[in-house]
Amino acid sequence: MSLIIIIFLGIIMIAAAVLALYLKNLVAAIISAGVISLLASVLYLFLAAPDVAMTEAAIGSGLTTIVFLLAFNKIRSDRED
Amino acid sequence: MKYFKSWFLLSIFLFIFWLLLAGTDLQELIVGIAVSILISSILVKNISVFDDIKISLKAFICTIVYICIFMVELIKSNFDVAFRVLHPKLPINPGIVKVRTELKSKLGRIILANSITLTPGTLTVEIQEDYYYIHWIDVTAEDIDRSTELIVKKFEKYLEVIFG
Amino acid sequence: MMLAGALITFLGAAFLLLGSIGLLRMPDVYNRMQAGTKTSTLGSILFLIGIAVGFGFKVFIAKILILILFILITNPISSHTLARAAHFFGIELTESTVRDNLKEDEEGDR
Amino acid sequence: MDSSAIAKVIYDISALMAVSGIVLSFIRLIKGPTIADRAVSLDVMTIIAISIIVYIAAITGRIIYLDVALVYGLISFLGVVAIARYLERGF
Amino acid sequence: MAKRFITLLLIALLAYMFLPFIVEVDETSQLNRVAEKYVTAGPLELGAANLVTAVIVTYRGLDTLGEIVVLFIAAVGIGFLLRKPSKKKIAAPKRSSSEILRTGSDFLIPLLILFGVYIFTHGHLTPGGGFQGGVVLTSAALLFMLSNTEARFNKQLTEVIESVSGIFYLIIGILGLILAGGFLDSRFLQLGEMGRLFSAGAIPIIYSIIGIKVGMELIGILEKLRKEEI
Amino acid sequence: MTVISILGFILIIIGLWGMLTQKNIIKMIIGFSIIDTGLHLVIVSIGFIKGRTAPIISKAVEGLDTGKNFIDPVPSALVLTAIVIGLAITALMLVYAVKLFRFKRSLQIEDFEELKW
Repeated sequence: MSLIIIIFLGIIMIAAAVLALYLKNLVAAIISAGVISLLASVLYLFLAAPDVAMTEAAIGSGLTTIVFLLAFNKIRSDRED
Repeated sequence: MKYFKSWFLLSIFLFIFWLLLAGTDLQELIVGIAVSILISSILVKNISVFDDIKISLKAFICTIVYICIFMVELIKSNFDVAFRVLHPKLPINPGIVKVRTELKSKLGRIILANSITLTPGTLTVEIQEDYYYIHWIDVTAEDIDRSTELIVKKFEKYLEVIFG
Repeated sequence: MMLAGALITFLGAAFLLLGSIGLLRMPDVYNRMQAGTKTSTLGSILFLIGIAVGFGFKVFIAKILILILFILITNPISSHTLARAAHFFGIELTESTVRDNLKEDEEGDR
Repeated sequence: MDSSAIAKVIYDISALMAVSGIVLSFIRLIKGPTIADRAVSLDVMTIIAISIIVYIAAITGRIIYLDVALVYGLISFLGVVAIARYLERGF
Repeated sequence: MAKRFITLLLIALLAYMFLPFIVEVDETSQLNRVAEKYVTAGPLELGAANLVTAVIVTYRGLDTLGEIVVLFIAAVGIGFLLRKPSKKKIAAPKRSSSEILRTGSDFLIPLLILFGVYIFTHGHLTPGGGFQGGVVLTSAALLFMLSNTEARFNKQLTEVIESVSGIFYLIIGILGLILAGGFLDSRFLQLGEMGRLFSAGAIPIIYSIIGIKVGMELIGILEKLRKEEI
Repeated sequence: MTVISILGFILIIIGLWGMLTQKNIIKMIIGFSIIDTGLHLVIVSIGFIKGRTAPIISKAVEGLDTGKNFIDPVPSALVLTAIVIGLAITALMLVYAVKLFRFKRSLQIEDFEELKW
């Protein structure tokens, strides 16, 4: 049962990784990269590592996305003047 | 003294939250009281949400009635979405309409907006002063009064009692 | 007891699945948001309550209450913020849209 | 077959349905013409993932896993709000 | 095209070289000796219910100290790179957040701070800890930033809190050296009853300090990245 | 679990491919973070032992022999700290990217030819 869930999530993660590299829009690529971390933190629970799952959920999917968006904001406001 | 009510309610709220998180061990209780009083003392000047709560029997009864109505509406909205999604023709007739509210308190307005978002076929898009702009999946009313009647009124009369 | 919990969970999972189907079928971002928000809120609440009922109500209920509270507060807020941003960003409504009072008002201001 | 075994099977089926919900919303993330569509799909995916985390906590019998679900729900809300504020130039 | 082909070849070679290590990881059914020692002796020696915390805070405490130093250096590096203002003077007007988000964040920020405190004080009992708790504190600050466009954090205050907690971390480490077995040894306080809040010696205190320090450092990084007039 | 370590390996390969072939600096940083995630998955899956549970003593595992029922805590601890460092490194790289953009008004790697040989 858990194996089926792991395989499903793994396929989505690989697709999200490819998508993150080949999407033209950078924000969309960031969202896609966030999905990888998001599902990785579910997988850590299957590996019996809840500490790592918590850290990955907090940092990998949340803060990394936000740091990327802050950098994009800087680039966007530079580009406009 | 001005902040006392807000401070007190915030502390109680945080402490209940801590109890749900940590359980009722004696050591947890001590730390929980200390932490919730500390946090509410630091933040009390910046947070004005808790001023609006009225404490009375009538408000309490209205809260319970409101929660029941909200639950029924939430379930109805889910079956509504299920019907629209599974219907082969996708019966939608969407549009953004404008409605008016009489609520003044901040907490009442946010609860009204969240309730509108979670009830059948409506989604709050923008708030400007007394007007809510609502995305409606099946526009049936023509003017502002009629849509206010249909979307807002069923919640507003209870929220008015609870928050004023 | 466990069977009752399982049935509640099943209902919740059905709503979650319906929400995803709605996400795929609806024609524009606002309608998708409607389908997604409502079903994911009620669906996840039912899913969690079903698990609490089936696997021991006393141990699970405290944290699950907090989770439900979080979901009920944050889910409508995030979808409202997103809808507002999408409208500001200029994402068009679908062709069958009847009217758009917000756009009219914003253009009236200018 | 007694009732608890049937219940276990129904729980498993529900988890599978939730996972297929994630797959379907991911298809919207692939197709989604605008960023807002993708953000909506991310939102739905995180809520379903919370449900799956709680399911894992239940079947392994470790209640402490629920803390992970709490952090998860909170931070994903922030991510969606950040994307929305970026779109409407609010940083 | 040739470049791309060479890259593909290189990666294929790499995959061929390293795949056996990944696939043929022998699925052991035994812990190795170090882990065995940590797992069996940890609860008795340190009284910590969460053994990952025991490894991070005490057994591998020096590694954690080094990691905090790396985080600090990264924050300093970011500050150094962003110190020069660009030529632009007037930032574009920002769109303010909606009323719902502002009220909702008023409601959520105390909850988030309390939740962060819960996570880093219960690091020895639940899968939380200083790093996760620090991130949750940061997320409370971030929600504040997202809902109030013109709000600024007091830079001096965050830096002072960060440095003070860093100094306290070192002091506790040295206390462990004097009163117990070694640097960052947590056993100079009572071990207490396992599973309750005041247990596991100094581990909750050390992890709380780490949590506050990490939170302030991350807030500093985000604040530096957000300022528009740099 | 072998499945997850293979998955992590595939993620590493995809990230490496992206870092080597993409022309946009931001895409390179995304490739780096994909490598990061894959590497962490591989390390944690090495510490996993089938049929064992998380190394946290609570009511569910009270009275059991810890040496026979817990997984290896060391990889979890290592990865936990590595994730935090990964965030700091990503932020540093992004700040460099912003600086490079200010310098050349471009994010494409072909435009930076000062150090080309």
